[in-house]
Amino acid sequence: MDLWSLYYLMKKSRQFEAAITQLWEQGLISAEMHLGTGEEAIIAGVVSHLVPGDAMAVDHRGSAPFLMRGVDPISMLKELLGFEDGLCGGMGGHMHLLSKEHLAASSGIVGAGGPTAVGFALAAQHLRPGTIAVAFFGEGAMNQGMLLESINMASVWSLPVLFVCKDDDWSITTESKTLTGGELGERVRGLGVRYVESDGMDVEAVRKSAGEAIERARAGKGPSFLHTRCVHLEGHLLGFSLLRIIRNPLKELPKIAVPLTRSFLRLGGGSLRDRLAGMRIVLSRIMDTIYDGRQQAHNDPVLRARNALQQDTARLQELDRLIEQEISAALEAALVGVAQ
Amino acid sequence: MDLWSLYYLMKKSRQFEAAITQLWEQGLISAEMHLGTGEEAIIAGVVSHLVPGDAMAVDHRGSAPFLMRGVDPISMLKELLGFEDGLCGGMGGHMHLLSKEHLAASSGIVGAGGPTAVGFALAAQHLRPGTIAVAFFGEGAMNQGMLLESINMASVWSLPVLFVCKDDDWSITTESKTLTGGELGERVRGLGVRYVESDGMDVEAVRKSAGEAIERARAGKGPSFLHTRCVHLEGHLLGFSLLRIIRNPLKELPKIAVPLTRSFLRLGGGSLRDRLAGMRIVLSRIMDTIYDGRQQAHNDPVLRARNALQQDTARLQELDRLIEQEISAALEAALVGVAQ
Amino acid sequence: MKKMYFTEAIDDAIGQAMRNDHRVVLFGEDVPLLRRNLLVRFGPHRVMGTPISESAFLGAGVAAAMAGLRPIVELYMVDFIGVAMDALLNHAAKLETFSGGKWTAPLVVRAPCGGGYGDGGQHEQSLWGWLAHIPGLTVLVPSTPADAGSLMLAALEHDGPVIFLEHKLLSESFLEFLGSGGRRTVTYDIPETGVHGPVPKKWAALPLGKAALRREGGDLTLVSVGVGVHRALEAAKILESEGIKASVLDLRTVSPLDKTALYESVGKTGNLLVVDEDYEGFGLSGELAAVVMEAGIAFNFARVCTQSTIPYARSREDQILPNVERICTAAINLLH
Amino acid sequence: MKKMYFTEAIDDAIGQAMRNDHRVVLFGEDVPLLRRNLLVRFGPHRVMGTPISESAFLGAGVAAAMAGLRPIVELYMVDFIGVAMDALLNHAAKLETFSGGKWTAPLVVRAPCGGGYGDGGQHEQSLWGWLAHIPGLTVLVPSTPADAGSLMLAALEHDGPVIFLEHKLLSESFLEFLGSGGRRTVTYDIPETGVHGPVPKKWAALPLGKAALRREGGDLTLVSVGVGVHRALEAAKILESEGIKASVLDLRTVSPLDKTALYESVGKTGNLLVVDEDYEGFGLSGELAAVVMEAGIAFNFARVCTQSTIPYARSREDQILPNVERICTAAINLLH
Ligand SMILES: Cc1ncc(C[n+]2csc(CCOP(=O)(O)OP(=O)(O)O)c2C)c(N)n1
Ligand SMILES: Cc1ncc(C[n+]2csc(CCOP(=O)(O)OP(=O)(O)O)c2C)c(N)n1
Ligand SMILES: [Mg+2]
Ligand SMILES: [Mg+2]
Repeated sequence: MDLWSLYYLMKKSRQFEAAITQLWEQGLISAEMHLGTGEEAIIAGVVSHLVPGDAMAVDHRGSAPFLMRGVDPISMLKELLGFEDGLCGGMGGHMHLLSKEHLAASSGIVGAGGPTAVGFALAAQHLRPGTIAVAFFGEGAMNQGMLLESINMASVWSLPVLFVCKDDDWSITTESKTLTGGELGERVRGLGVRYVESDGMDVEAVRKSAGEAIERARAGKGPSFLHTRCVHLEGHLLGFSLLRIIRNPLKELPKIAVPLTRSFLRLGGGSLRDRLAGMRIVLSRIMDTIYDGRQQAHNDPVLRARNALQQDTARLQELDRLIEQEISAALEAALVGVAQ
Repeated sequence: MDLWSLYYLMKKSRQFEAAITQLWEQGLISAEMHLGTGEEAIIAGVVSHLVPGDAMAVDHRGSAPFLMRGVDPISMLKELLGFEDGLCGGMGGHMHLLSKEHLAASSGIVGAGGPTAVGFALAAQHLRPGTIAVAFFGEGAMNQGMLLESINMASVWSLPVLFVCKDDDWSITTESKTLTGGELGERVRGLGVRYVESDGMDVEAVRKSAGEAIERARAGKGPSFLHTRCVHLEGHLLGFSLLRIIRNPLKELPKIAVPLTRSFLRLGGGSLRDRLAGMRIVLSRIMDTIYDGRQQAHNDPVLRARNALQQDTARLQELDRLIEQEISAALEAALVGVAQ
Repeated sequence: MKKMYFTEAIDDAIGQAMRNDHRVVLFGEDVPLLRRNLLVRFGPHRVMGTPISESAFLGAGVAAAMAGLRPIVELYMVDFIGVAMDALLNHAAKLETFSGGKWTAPLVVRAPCGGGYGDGGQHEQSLWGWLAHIPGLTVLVPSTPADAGSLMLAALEHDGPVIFLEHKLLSESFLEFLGSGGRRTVTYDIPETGVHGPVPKKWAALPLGKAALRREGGDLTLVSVGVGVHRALEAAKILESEGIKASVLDLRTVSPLDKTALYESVGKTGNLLVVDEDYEGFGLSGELAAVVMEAGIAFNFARVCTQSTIPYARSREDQILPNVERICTAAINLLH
Repeated sequence: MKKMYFTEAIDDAIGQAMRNDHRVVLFGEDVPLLRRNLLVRFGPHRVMGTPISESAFLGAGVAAAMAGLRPIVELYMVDFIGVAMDALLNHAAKLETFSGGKWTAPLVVRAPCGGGYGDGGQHEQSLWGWLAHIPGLTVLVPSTPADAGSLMLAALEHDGPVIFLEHKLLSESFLEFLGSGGRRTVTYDIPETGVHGPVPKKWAALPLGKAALRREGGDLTLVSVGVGVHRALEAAKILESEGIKASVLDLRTVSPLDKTALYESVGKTGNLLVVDEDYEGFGLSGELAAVVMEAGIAFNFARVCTQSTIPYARSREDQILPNVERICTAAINLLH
């Protein structure tokens, strides 16, 4: 598969999630909404290898992998809107997208993708030799026991699994390295699984390393763990507080700063040193958000691929136009009958 | 502490568990009974470093560490007998020995010692600086998520914990390496914790490496993981089926062999190859039990220490006599009023 | 008529299912030795040992079922579900609803449960009412070898997740494995007709949610599952000698409940006495009271359940777990 | 009189406790940011972030409490207890019994719970009746800012493990954190008097196991906790206009239950209608029926609970969760 097709997958996903964002801002999606915006290269690089019979376990960021896996965008949008003719009859929702046809399952429980991929792979071994299972999760999930247990199980049962860690440095408002000991590579090898790293902003790099790992798995050579880095351009979820502060400080900062200062100065409690140490932590989370990759265009894998394709501007613009049409058509189709 | 004192601790524990075995055989202990017989060098080498305020989380093999930590043998025997004046009023029993005074807690849940030690160490950091927490567990527990999570937490919170893995190769009837991927050392370092190995049959060796690790912990230099090997001379628990077969094949083997053969030959099921593969697994568990260390005297840490002390036979015999007296006195005291 | 032991019957039914359906696989800790008779018949691809990683292998069981297998996942004891509850609570139980009815997980979780042999409160829990609280789980608790085998078959034919609880006092082989086999000096109060009894030549699935009336009597209805059924039957005999005629209803399935059978019997006797080895509060006994009330049936209610953490001391344990004496007293108080 | 928001009140009460008792510490995922106001007052030694390792840090909380601290351990949502249940089921809840009463774990587990905002069935569970099934756990579910603060203080003074459930529809800051703060286009059916209200100048512990009669009426007793209390009060108003006078009893503590208050009210009205956002079967609603029956009180019974996995679609969710309409209908059916 060439860069054009990979770009198509990624750009389509980005466009799709732009549509989701619209629905969310209009209040048509009621609660939490986590996007894959920023991790498209990882998803495309892996999912583009999957064939019928392969299975996929995803975390709370389901829309990108489901779309790229071929799940109908209209039925997904209808699901997010809670319609009876949605992908899951409006019963599952964005953290619980499920497609039996694609053997694709989401879960909002951090780390649950590990056991799920192991079970999918076990069934593959028994019923569909040559097929595999992929698990997508974040680096924060690497401290969840059931995921660590699963990596070990995939190793000792020599299962056809590809564990894909989408490392964005963050678990919501926590910088994961501050609470993760050792090196992920050593951790994974210490659980008996082959470990590879790849640049999660570079779709062709991901596709290459994923391809090797998946070939091994199909050939019965056991599981691999692919560690990739990315940034989530929209933060943890839509309306993410830390990003709101930075994008609209005049409006958001006082809401936080006033009670914070009052509490900082409140009688009774820790020493000034303790209080300052606490204040430093709160501020660093905000500062690190300002300066972290989320704000920087060169961390956008879709733009990166686009730049690589600039030589043929005409084809590029045509492709973008097609994708926009495709998605806005899907959006319209999904919204039929909704009073705007 | 010299070898004599360490030998005293170990021999006393061995004698104590001989008394427990008696009670169990007499049916005065109703259900499961796991002993520490064979791991005395590990326990003595570690526990001999503990001071008041130090805490201890142990697994289903509580009697040895509790005794060596200084818990009254009479109250422990009474607990195992289910008496109201037992250590826990007869309510906890052998897998749930608890002594608040010694900050010592047992649990029958494999891996639970991890979180417990982490919590003990956190309290130590806050309330008793300079004190530490120890966790004893088997190698089988190293696949239990909560223990892996705990090793990481001890690392990132830099807690004063010593994780002690008593590796006897077995989890009940399972040979742990067949289901454990990678190397424990790499696994532990990959969770951010210092890893040391020590000969679990050699009490002085264990005492030395435990001493260094505990010093570091007391000094605020963070956790260590001590990997030691041992054999459980009595097998997983008293009346362990695999050992029964070997010790009394004429009586035990038929009980197993007859239904096994019948099922092996039964119509319908796997191919002969599958069946043979299955049979090979069952037989290997029995064979490996025959040939594994459990049967070999040189794997007995108490004997080993005893040999090293042979030069002073008189003192040795005197010490043994004292220990025997001590324990049989405890046994009598515990059994007061029980119709034999 | 052919007779079998309780666990023997379960394994025999599993053997029949494995023979007829290659999708049935079996895994859990020590399963290769505990189910060695199945291992040497079906081979290591269908009977697998797992590491001590309940949350991984139970979760894997759910997904394997989603992807076409019919796994039986064994827990060493139901108490150990604590570390793996997420797989049931948030995944197995919710899949069918979340998928809009399009996807189910035909998983069977087999776990020894129950007390009465002195293993202490962390290894003798029942938890069937606790598990039944979660919509989407089927919970089975057989009390005889015949029911055990037939319900296991029903579990394997069911398209959703099923928790199959095997009471340890009925499992000859498990008690012997836990050490009783190593000595002759210890005995437990084991219900004979529960541990060994007649079984069909060929196993056929029992319908789920169908209770069995073990004994008919007009004065009150004793409702229970598992070992409790046998305690209730024993109590009923004694009560009879005191002129009290008791029906004994064996629910067999905790969830879904056989309300019809319940209404019918309590409707006749007007007195409901629940015998439940699971914890008393917020569980099976309360649910039975509520269900009968909702049906507008007038009745008196009492329960004999496990009211606290189970003590280690055998004597105290025997007092905490529902015993014949407590059942008789409660029955007499209920009627007078 | 001083007024506070629900979560503000809890954090304020925690602040008072942390000021007066250095043994009180706070940890959980993202706690440094979620409880930033406590962090900058008490410093990073008392307010700590954890990795996404619930079973390790909840188990650590139990042991830290055993060793002298008074930890408040936060779960992101009560649904996530699935991966860490062992720490409560087999450790926190059993310690006091196992030690013969000699050792206890003064731990507070704080967890957002409940639905009504469209987060789907894996993130909106209540589970209070489920947790209360386990002997040894105290379960609190406040419905107003004043109760929330005072019950948190009571939880911190209690010597055993306490589960403190904070309903998300009452937690202004949590809903805003989950994204509602990023837009003006979404609204939820939030009970005003629950989310904001009068609080005492200085926090004092409420006695545990003490219900509050929120409204008195002679025809029937509506019993509930959390948001359900507000739904019940709303329903009671409507019922009044139909000539039905309802009492509304706010249990506040699910375990231990305030049986006295229950007996008194149901004794008067003779009609019990339980409004329970937790799952219907094998839970709180059944327990209330059983308890009142055991007291020999004659009464009619009905319940409005969550009968299945909670659907994602807001419209369906509103039907599954106890709502005012269902409560009114059930009340009318119960009385006629
Ligand atoms: C077991 C569990 N604990 C906590 C949460 C709350 N939670 C949802 S997403 C998240 C952060 C996950 O971080 P990571 O795995 O790195 O994924 P990312 O969001 O960064 O892509 C947390 C803690 C959860 N859903 N499940
Ligand atoms: C969570 C949990 N799963 C399973 C068991 C059953 N079990 C008790 S001991 C044991 C084996 C433990 O092996 P290891 O940790 O190596 O300790 P050893 O007995 O070899 O000393 C198992 C599986 C348990 N008690 N708890
Ligand atoms: Mg992340
Ligand atoms: Mg071992």
